[in-house]
Amino acid sequence: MSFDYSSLLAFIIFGVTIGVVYGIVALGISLIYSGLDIVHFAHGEMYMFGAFFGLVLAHNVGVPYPIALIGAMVLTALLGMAVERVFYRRLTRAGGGYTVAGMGMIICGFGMSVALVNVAYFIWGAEAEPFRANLDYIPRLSFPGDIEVPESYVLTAIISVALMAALHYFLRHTKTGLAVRAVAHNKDIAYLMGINVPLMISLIFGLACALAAAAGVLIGPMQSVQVEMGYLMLMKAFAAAVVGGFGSLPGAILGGVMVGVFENLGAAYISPSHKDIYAFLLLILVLMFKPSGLLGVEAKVKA
Amino acid sequence: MALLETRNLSKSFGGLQAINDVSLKVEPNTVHGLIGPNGSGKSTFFNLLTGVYQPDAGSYIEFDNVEVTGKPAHYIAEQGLSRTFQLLRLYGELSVLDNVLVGFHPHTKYSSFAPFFNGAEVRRQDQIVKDEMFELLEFIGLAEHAEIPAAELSGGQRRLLALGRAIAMRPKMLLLDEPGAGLSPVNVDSLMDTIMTLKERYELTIVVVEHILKVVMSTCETISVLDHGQKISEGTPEFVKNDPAVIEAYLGREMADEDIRAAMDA
Amino acid sequence: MGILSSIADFIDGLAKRHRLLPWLLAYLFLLPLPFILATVFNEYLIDLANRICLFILLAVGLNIVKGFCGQVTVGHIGLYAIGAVTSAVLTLEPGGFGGALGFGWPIWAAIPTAVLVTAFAGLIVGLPSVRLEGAYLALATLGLGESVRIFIAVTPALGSSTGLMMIPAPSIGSFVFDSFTSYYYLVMTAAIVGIYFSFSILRSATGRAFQAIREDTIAASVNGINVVKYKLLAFVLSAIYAGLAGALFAHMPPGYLHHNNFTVIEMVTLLLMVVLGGIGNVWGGVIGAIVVAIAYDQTKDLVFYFMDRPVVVQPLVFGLSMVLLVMFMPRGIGGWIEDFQRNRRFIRRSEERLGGTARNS
Amino acid sequence: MLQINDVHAGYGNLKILRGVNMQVPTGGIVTLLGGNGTGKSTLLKAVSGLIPLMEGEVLFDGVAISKMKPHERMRLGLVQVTQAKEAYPAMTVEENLVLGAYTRRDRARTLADLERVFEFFPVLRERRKQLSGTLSGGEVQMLVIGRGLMAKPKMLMLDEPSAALAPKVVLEIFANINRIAKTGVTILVVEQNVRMALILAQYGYIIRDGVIMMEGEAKKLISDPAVKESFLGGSVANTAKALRN
Amino acid sequence: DDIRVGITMRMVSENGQAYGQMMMDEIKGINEAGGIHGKMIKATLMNDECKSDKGVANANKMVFQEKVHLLIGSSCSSVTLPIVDVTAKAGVPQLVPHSTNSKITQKGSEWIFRVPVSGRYYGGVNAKYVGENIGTKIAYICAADAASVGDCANMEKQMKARFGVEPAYRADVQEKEVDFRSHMQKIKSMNVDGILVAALAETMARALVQSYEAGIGEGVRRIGSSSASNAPVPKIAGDAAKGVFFTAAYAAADQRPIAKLFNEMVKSRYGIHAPDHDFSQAYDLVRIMEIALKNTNFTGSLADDRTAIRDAIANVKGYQGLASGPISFCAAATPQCRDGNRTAVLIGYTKGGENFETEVLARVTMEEDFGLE
Ligand SMILES: Nc1ncnc2c1ncn2[C@@H]1O[C@H](COP(=O)(O)OP(=O)(O)OP(=O)(O)O)[C@@H](O)[C@H]1O
Ligand SMILES: Nc1ncnc2c1ncn2[C@@H]1O[C@H](COP(=O)(O)OP(=O)(O)OP(=O)(O)O)[C@@H](O)[C@H]1O
Ligand SMILES: [Mg+2]
Ligand SMILES: [Mg+2]
Repeated sequence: MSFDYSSLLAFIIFGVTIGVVYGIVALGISLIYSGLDIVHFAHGEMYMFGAFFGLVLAHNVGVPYPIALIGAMVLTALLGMAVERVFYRRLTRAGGGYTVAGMGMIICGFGMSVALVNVAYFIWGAEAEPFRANLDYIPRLSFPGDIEVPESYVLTAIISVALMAALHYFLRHTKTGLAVRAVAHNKDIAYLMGINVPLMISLIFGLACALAAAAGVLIGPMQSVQVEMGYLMLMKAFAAAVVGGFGSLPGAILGGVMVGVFENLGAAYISPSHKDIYAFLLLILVLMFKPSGLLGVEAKVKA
Repeated sequence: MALLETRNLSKSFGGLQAINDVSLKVEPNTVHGLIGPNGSGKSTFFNLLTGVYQPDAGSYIEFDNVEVTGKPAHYIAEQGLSRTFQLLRLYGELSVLDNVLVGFHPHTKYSSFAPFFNGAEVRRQDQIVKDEMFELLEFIGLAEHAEIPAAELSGGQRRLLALGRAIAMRPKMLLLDEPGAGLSPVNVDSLMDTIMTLKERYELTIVVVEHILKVVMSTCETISVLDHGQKISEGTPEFVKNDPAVIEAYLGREMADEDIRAAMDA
Repeated sequence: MGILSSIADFIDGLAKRHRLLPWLLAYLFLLPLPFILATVFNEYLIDLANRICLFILLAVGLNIVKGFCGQVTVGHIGLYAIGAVTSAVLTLEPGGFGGALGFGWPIWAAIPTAVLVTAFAGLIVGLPSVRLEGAYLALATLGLGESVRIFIAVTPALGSSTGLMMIPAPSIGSFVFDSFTSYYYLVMTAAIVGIYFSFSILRSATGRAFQAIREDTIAASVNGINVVKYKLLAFVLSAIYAGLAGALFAHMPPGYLHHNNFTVIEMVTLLLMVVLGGIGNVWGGVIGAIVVAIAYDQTKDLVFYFMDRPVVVQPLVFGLSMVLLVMFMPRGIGGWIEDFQRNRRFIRRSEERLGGTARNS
Repeated sequence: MLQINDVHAGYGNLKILRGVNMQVPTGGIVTLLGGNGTGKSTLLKAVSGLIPLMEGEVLFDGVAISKMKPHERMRLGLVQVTQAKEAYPAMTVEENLVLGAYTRRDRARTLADLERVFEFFPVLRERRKQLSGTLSGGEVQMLVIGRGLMAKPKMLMLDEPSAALAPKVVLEIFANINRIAKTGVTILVVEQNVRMALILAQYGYIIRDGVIMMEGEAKKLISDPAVKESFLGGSVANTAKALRN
Repeated sequence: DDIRVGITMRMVSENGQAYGQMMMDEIKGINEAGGIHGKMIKATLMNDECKSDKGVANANKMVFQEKVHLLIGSSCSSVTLPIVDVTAKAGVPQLVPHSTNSKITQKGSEWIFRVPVSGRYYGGVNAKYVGENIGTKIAYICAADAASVGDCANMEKQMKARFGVEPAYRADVQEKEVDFRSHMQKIKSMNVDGILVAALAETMARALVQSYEAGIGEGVRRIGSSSASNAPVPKIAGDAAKGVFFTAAYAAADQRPIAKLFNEMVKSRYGIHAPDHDFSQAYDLVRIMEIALKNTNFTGSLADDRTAIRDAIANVKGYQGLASGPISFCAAATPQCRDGNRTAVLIGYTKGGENFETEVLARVTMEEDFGLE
């Protein structure tokens, strides 16, 4: 059988469309990491809660899809801030780094993830819920070779790119963005600079959770919404964030797209049952050759 | 025969040439000073010697007649080259005694798997080493605090411990990076005593980086001066302090109080 | 406190006279445990004790790499899986009932082989640590651990979704370790020996090298410690523990393995044990394993009725207690022990000093 | 400008400061001296709000600030430069400096101030795109002082600005501090370099074990034999001698 | 003195909680009606999270600590498989509510009784129907959970045996795969007669939706594995569920009065639109247990009582409840004796969504030895 270029193109397109979603979740993870020096293991649950908030808004309240998207982002941001304020604040105050406190953060994140899943389970039950969105106003994309990209994917790509651009502008070109980065490294000094540190921390968390929620609402119509949806997304987003380089925002997107394409190609040409391994494989490969990720900066401290 | 010799030692970080073609010899059983403006590359020089950084191509470092260019840090340490850090880098959670025991590591006689197969031997040897290290702690005056974690020591005691850990390696040569920084004037004086005693008691060769001129001027036989990564002067303290290049780059003019006040107001 | 310190003094005294004596005493003390449990309570608790022993092995092993050497690994459970699956596959009969791969080896050859294979896998899991730190290392090892699990889950030869079944129980001659009580002696011995070795390592130059790397890698290398070698060594040592625990788990009746025994949740439970017990403290891992396993078991049938709906609260309690634990007891139970020991040492030291000066004067 | 009344403070249960009284007049330069571990840095932290007061009060510009958050005090114009080595290692020199001006809204003036800092410390201009984690010790010291200046402070508290600096730079730093003071900024400086500090300052305090042991005109202190005995035993004073010999 | 019954199930899943609750409710009903020979049934419910180690621990706890007379569980094949050995060794009768893996009864335990239809029967029914009514060019999408792997393998084996055909396309995907677009893209160009999607409910629903999104027309029939009967499939797949058919052990479209009553009961008590076969099996299980317990002579010795209960269950013959066919057990420890229900119904969705509708296409009873070669 001769090599089929049009299906290769199809696999790449599929990879990219799902990859941007990994990218926006990774963006949030990366933001929290660069902002607070913690790897947030409960971020998958923020994504899940975001999806459910969107679902409730769209189905039970009955608002249009775009409003549901924004509403879910706001609600999840509030949830994230509350979680951070009540639970994580104590730990981050004790110091970042990956010594005892850092390990604590990993466990705390996992614990929070388990707790949140069960809270969600209590509210919404374990059964998956369909998320039907009316997206008729978005065009369907057709590519040569009989490849069709449904409207939900088109919308996802557009919104993801817009979100990334907005965030990038915020962090690189506003003073608040600079302050956010300052808080990351040393909270004492940030205080002395006159930065309202607690507020910045909440802001970082809120932003990151809003991004996750956006991903959840965007992906809802494609994959339905379920309490356990967070874990798999978390793994992919971690891989994306690391591949792109923790703390680098364009990196998160690049990483997301790479993970998406890589796993789709692997599933198509090697073996579909090993699909989840490909993301990790990519992660480990990249780390071995460029430990700080593709676009990450190496902040080596002087000896 | 020089104990340590570098030839054409260079190191650049990105576009910055931190060390540029430095050739230097340190004679055995001397105290050798290394001074220079901030950022002139003194700490980098130490980092290159001890294998913390890898030098650029074309560099050559020889220690005790063995070429150690680009060798890993632990290998160089095993050859008998020991150092302290500008920021100390103590093992905060380990006890004072354990800190010096880690310093002794290169001389451990049993293999790293021995605790599995030969526990008795491990314990016997450790006991001997512990006694020896206890003596060392007595010498630097920390024996009383042997059991407490290093992080609980006061600033001055930490500097002593850093020194102790470096000596525990039974080195042939000791590199001290700003041992006096942040010490109050009284403590600086006792530091100078310690350096001289070390040299005598352990027959050490010492290279010391220090901005407190008193320390280098009164303990060193030879002083080398770095500026922008290059060696600009070398010689006896007497020679160096009168070298116009050194005065220009580093020392500045010697001034009376009134002159200083005038300079400040200018 | 008074009783505690007199017990501690007593043990110290024993240890001075003969190094192994306290261990032998502990072993003797634990020998009749199954009979006590079975008569006073019930047989099930022996099963629980067996599982606790496996957790102890795992936690103590994890403590070597995490607590002593400071390398954040989230892939330990993958090593456990490798140990278990290797030993199982080696002992299963070829073409046996489950349809999985089988080599029909004798168990006593399979277990050491599985431990060796796991040690080698530990080396591989440890490789990222050469270049990575902190969060990156955590994620890389998480990736490796999950990959192991997924690989098992999709490979029919390794059981895939139906699992490996009817893995034989160990036997010596005609004596088969297939009851709770007989298996207890196997795993309890393994756990005690494991704890003992963990102490031996910690108190040797090897252990100090691990700790130095944990505290400051650059300083350690300058102190003549081959950082790469010791990091890998820590991973290999902890893999040996994981491999042994895995193999013992595989052969423990009913001899069944399934990939979902090795998920991230299990990994986190392990981390929880180590942290609850106190990171970097050998007894910490032991205590953590005991406390978590018992707590988990006791809350199992906690079902609340909310508006006539049964709600299983255990997972929620489990998650929240993890969060609260880290928040309010970051140094774990081991932290208390350390403080206690430090105080005792301090008191003794000042007594000695006072005694010394008294003699001099 | 700054008035410290009977301040007690410390870490956790550990009390370090036990009733400190001090005044810094507007536009003046005051120095705080003392041996290692006597509580100098602790006092500065208590004033800037990084640690809470146990007793006593602090007035800044006539306002009681004891209960304020650090960033609120900073907005009043009270800026602290901590004991060296505390720049943001993963940010460039320039970003560090811009951060110093975080509370300010006047962009044009901020840029002008950036230029001014570069004039004070030309090395920083050379290194403006370098990550500050890779600077040498002295360079970091200059960076953090420069960053303090960027906030346009009414009062600047400096913790050992000359530590670990080359002799020639020490004078530069002090001269710069003096120039900064001339622009109307009140200065409180903690130092180990006693001689230079007393030449620079108008008034000095000497702290020991958490209480002010001695105070007076700098000119008087410099020639006070008691001070000489406890401090002038080493450092710069003797450097001069060592060089002359 | 009570009759102690232990139940271990996956509680946090699909309807897991509702099955468990229904069992508890039914047992309560028995107790309220006077119990068994005046004895009350004391049931303990534990969550095994569908994990074998937890399931085994639960089983041990119930057997040795709670000292149950009878064990019910688990709902996951991978948990039931090891528990079979636990109950076999301890001598405790075990009733399986809905694990279909054929190996469960092949282990040869005297103590195991399976209420649901064993997976080995489903493949045959499916294959026969597909080959005769749809075509033999079939694409397979098989998820990696225990049930679906079995369903796929059985179907493939039977297609080969009956029609001599291999799969036209086969993809083994992960248990919780979310993105099937590349497979659908490939299948689209192949002109297959049908697509078998063997996966758990949510996964299957996603695959069905994405098959339409990829542009595979209605002409290609979609075949589900047994979990297609779970409500999430029509609910999530929506219109894409229409036309999907599958084999199961109970049809909500069953016209028998008992089935209609049951549907109403489930709807009013648990708010579920139409019960799937997991519900009916859980219900049947309690009834079978009740029959067996009533036929047991309790002596007061735990071991004897357990044996007596086992023998009483083995004596259950021709039970006609909700199940697709009569359930009979016998004494031998063979699959022939212990796979009680041998009748599979072929069901098709006629409408998707929350208020989905189904129709019964066929009902087939297999030989005892079928699928055992
Ligand atoms: N890892 C690194 N990456 C980039 N630049 C570096 C690195 N380490 C040092 N430098 C640069 O090299 C130059 C020399 O630094 P070094 O620390 O050796 O100076 P030093 O002489 O020890 O100064 P000081 O007396 O202030 O300690 C400095 O300009 C510094 O910024
Ligand atoms: N974070 C802390 N926790 C507990 N004790 C501390 C802490 N920081 C400082 N100390 C203790 O407080 C005392 C005073 O410390 P401080 O830093 O104020 O000294 P200093 O006068 O600035 O000394 P130096 O000249 O060495 O900088 C010391 O004994 C020190 O050990
Ligand atoms: Mg230096
Ligand atoms: Mg200080």
